[in-house]
Amino acid sequence: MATKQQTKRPPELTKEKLSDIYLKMLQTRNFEEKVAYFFSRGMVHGTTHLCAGQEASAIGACANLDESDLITSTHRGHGHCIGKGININRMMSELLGKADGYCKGKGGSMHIADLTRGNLGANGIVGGGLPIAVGAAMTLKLKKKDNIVVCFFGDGAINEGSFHESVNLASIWKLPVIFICENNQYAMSMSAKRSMNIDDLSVRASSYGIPGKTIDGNDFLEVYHAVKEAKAYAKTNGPMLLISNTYRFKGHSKSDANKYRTKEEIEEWKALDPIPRLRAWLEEEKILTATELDGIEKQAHEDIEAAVEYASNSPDPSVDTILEDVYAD
Amino acid sequence: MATKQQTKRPPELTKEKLSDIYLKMLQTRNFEEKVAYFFSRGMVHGTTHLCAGQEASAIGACANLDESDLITSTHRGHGHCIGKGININRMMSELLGKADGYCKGKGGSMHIADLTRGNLGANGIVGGGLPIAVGAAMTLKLKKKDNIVVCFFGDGAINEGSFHESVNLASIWKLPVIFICENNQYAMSMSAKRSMNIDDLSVRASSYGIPGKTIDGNDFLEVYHAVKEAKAYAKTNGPMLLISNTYRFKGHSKSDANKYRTKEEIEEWKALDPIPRLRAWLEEEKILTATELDGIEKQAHEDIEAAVEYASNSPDPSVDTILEDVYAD
Amino acid sequence: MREITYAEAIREAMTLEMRRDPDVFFFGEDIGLYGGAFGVSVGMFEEFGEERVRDTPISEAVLVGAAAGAAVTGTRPIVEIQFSDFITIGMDQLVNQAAKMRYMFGGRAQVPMVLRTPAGSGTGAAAQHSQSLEAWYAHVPGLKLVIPSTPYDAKGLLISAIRDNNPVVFMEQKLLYRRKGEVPEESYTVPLSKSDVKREGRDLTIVTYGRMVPTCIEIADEMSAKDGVEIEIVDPRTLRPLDAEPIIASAKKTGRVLIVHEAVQFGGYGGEIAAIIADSEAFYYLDAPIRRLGGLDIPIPYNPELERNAVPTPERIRETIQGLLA
Amino acid sequence: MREITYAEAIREAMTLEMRRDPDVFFFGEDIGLYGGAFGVSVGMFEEFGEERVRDTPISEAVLVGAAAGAAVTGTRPIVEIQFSDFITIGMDQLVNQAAKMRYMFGGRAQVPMVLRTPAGSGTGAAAQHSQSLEAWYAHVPGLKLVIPSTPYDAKGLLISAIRDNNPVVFMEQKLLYRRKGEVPEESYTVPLSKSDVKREGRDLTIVTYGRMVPTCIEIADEMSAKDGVEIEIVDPRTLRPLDAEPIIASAKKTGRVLIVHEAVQFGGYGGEIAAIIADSEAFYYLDAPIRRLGGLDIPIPYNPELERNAVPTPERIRETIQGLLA
Ligand SMILES: Cc1ncc(C[n+]2csc(CCOP(=O)(O)OP(=O)(O)O)c2C)c(N)n1
Ligand SMILES: Cc1ncc(C[n+]2csc(CCOP(=O)(O)OP(=O)(O)O)c2C)c(N)n1
Ligand SMILES: [Mg+2]
Ligand SMILES: [Mg+2]
Repeated sequence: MATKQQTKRPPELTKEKLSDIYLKMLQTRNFEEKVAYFFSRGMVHGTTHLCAGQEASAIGACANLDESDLITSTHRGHGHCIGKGININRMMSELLGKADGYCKGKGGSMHIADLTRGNLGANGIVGGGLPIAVGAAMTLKLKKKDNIVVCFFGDGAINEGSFHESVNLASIWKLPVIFICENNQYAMSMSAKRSMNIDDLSVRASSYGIPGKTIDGNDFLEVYHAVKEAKAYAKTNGPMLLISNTYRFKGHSKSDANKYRTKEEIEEWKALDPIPRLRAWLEEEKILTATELDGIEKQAHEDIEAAVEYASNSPDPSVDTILEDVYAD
Repeated sequence: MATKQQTKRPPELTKEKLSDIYLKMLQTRNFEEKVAYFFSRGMVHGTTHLCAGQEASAIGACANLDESDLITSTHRGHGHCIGKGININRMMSELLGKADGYCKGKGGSMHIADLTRGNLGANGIVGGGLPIAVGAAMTLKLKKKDNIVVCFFGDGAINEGSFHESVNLASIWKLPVIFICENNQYAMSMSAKRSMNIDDLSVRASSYGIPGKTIDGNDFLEVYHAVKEAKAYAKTNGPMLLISNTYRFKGHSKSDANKYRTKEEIEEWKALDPIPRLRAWLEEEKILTATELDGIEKQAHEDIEAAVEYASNSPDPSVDTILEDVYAD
Repeated sequence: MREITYAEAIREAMTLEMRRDPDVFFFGEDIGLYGGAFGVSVGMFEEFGEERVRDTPISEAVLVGAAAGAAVTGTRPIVEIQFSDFITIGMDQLVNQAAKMRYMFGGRAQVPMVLRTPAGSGTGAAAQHSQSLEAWYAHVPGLKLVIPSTPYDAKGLLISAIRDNNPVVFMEQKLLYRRKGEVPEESYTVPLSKSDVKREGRDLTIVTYGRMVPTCIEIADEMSAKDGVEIEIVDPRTLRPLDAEPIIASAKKTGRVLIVHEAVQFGGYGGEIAAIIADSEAFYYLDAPIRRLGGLDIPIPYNPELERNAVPTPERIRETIQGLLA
Repeated sequence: MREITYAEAIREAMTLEMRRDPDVFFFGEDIGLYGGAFGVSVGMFEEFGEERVRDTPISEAVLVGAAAGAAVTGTRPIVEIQFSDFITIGMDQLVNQAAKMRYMFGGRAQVPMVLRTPAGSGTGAAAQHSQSLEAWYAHVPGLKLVIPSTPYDAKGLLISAIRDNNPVVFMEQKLLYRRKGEVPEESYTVPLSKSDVKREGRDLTIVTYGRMVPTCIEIADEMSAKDGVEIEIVDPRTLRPLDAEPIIASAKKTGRVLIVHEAVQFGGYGGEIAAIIADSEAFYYLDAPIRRLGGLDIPIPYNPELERNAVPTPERIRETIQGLLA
């Protein structure tokens, strides 16, 4: 159980920035614990997909992005949202289907988007976000903007035709997209091992003549560095494929008996939990003291409590709004 | 302009077999010349896609197949049909939309199929045949048949999502499919160079952990050998990807000003015409004499004339049959 | 008689046919050990093994097309698409390949496949997981389209669908999966393309299918008890090819027609039913305009109260009936 | 006034908008140097260059989705799908993404894209290249759907579509591409969602669109000259959201309605029109059943004579009119 996080710390990762990153990872974890609780109590209908265990991948990637950079996310997108700077109160409100939610209660867990901050939305369709990311990069190119698109998807999505078409198109047009496959080893009950005849998914980059790289997605610094490099690369050379190896601690969705994986496997990965790993590094490197770290943990906890409070006080959307928002004027 | 055909001649390629192969290549060429003539005179409506220049690829691959092996073909499928042993009279009838055509005049050029001989059909949808080939191989597997499926498609089709999904599925189930990409350098007006960021398309095999190989598709013997090997491989190990490099001499379809390629390029490839190359080799190797070869050429010519005669005498389908053949009982 | 759920009835149909016919096999996402997203296939992997119950990658285009390819070469595949919304990814293979092969090939092929898929809203899964797009498939010659409304029908229709020699889209209703009904243990068929009068009545005809059938029956029973109104309910069950006669006959008998479905009303299947009635002999017997009640003209929203209101509610159905009878 | 073809009118609309608005750009298969499979975009690559007129690989799923992604981030893409049959490959992106983004995101996004695509039979291209699947798109909230029937409408509607802030499916009619009509040189718009009475009449209403409009007008003119029958022809032009009022008004006026389209009749758009009329005030004014004439219940066959008969022929339209008037 290596704490590899010893990689060099770049200057822009100031204490403030790292505090914020650690806070966001914790917010994500705490947010989802609340959500899981709500679902288990039947306080929310529908389903949700938790990214607990994958926070370093989401937050580490997004830590490289400006507000005007863009992301497309997935059904397992809470970390991406928080990484991209979403307002947690309104995110929680959306999960609870409230009027103050990002989508006024119309989207829910699988469709949270925040276009004002470059978050083009979660997606209920596996592989559905990739073509959208490519199109967003076309806008950047046409408008000569110096930004990039980060396109998140899973090891399940990598077998959809949309992956192939999207990466190929981005490759020939040299579009500034970083394709990040968060390989949490399973697509619902189907393991990456069973669904593909390859071990290292980054070989798929070679089909498009673009660089591919596999990284430890539970190591915040490794993710951060890889995306930093990829960002610089993408702006001038076009797309890149990153495989971020990680693991989801929870079941696929709220109804999952976890029959397809062993307790041992889950425990092994829990030992690689990115949150304590980041904390350990921050302490070892003396970037933050134990007290400061405790403070951030408390803060994260309070932020989520506040979000719950906010969301609980938010009204349900009026049924009168049901027909609105289909067409733009 | 090498005549590479010097490769060793395997014992099963008897004089008779090679005569038949040469005949089929010529039949294909002559067949299409007739078809082109009919279309240019407006004697046939619709459009057609000629494979002139690609005969070695089609016939060379099919020369390895038994009647109980299966193929899926494309919009540019005349060579595949003839290679798979179709009745040319009924094929010509179908092109002319006649009642004796394979599809009773309902399918036309883009939909000729002959299920009795393992030809699962041309396809009007680029990339449309790949999933069907995979399904056909599932049947072989379930029924424990010792056959294979050869799936033809183009360098345009290789960018469709269906390529990716199909090859991946075949790879994990080790299905006996040979995926043959006939890379004639263009997808309509889009060159393979512009549509992909890679030079050698066979690298795409690595995305699925299967072997890939690029061959000179205008060299009959090279095609023959490669598919022979692939067939043996596929039966025990699963799919393989072959890239058969070739060229279409004619425009994409009947209406094509050929603006996107140069006369020089076309001439260069015409110098690599697979038919004279095969003839030269057959003569050099003293397998067939010039007189015998001339005889085969004459035969091919007569066969096509006979097919035209047959098709011309075939009645148009009665309009009363229009509602038939939608549903099976 | 024994009661089992709609989901169990579907599983039983598949299981019985797989025992009977070695050419029947089954594949889809998470249908094996996991038992399917809705638990429909629990235990089948254990019984039939991985050759005949195959988990697949997430690749809907090849799933649908491979079913067609397997079917046209002599087997009888059942492919499950985890939510009917995802058929969109395999749409070319379903509509341009599976549905048309036979005709394009001049009748010299058959494609005996079943595409099973859950449809509908009501589970809080929002716009991309809740659609009812049956109208699309109903419009495609070469496809058959079945939507069962009871466990009994589900079992018998699915057995018929598996034995049928054509591509059958079998749309299951999520909200009915846990609903119980009487189902014989043995194998039996309910014929395709045979509409079923689910309730007899003289005052008004409701044409409806799928999950709206039990809802409409309840309302009809209630109104019968309360107001003495007798509503006839006709369930086409097979939406393509449609058995229109019983619908027209009922419209003639009652003179008042209401068509109910969950799918978006505009462009929905109800339009076809209304059009058939309006162009039939029944036209001359109508005492009122033909009324439709379908989903609102919106994607399905997430919030439960919005979601409930996006499709015909019992209250709206009742009101519309009263309006028609007034 | 100057006459140009339907194809030229479409090119002119794109060209004018691209000159006017740098955010408009255009991509698709073979639309560049080749000028598009039907020559619609000849010369545009030369004028606008490869940044704004982009040839793509054959990858319909990403084409449709990229248009949505570009649109939602602030540009106005026009994507061409070479034949409308191939939208099936990009169906998820069109229906689950482009159409629903705005609603799913609570109105906080807009997707101003146009998907241009040729539809219909009559070119000898058989089952996979000849469909008329407009009924599908008409059923999807969030999409707009336009089918122009004249060069004038084509230009004005396309300009409106490009300026519209929603995803618009713009189905062009292959058989009209070479047809000429009067078209002003300058830029103008024809508003979306405004049905057009293409011919006035008192005896019977034909509701039709696309390539069937000129055919029906010819028949109407002929019958007017020969039998003094005056047929009114209403062309919805925008099939979603539909402007139903003029259709209902016409039905009220004439009391007899025929709906004509090339698409397969069963489950076709005509069902919606019939249903709307049958549930409107016009119901009380009808003197005859509402008749529909759509394509036969088959895929489009190859043989030219079969192909011609697969869709409403002038003969069958005439007969049906006579039947309705009898
Ligand atoms: C097109 C499509 N197919 C299937 C599903 C059902 N589904 C939702 S998530 C999921 C697994 C996705 O796996 P992966 O891409 O690895 O993401 P993860 O859930 O592991 O984060 C499946 C099968 C879907 N939503 N969309
Ligand atoms: C899905 C789909 N997209 C586009 C087309 C139109 N089209 C027909 S053939 C063709 C080019 C195909 O290129 P390739 O696969 O290389 O085959 P080739 O024509 O070179 O033999 C195109 C674009 C089609 N038939 N189907
Ligand atoms: Mg995964
Ligand atoms: Mg090619």
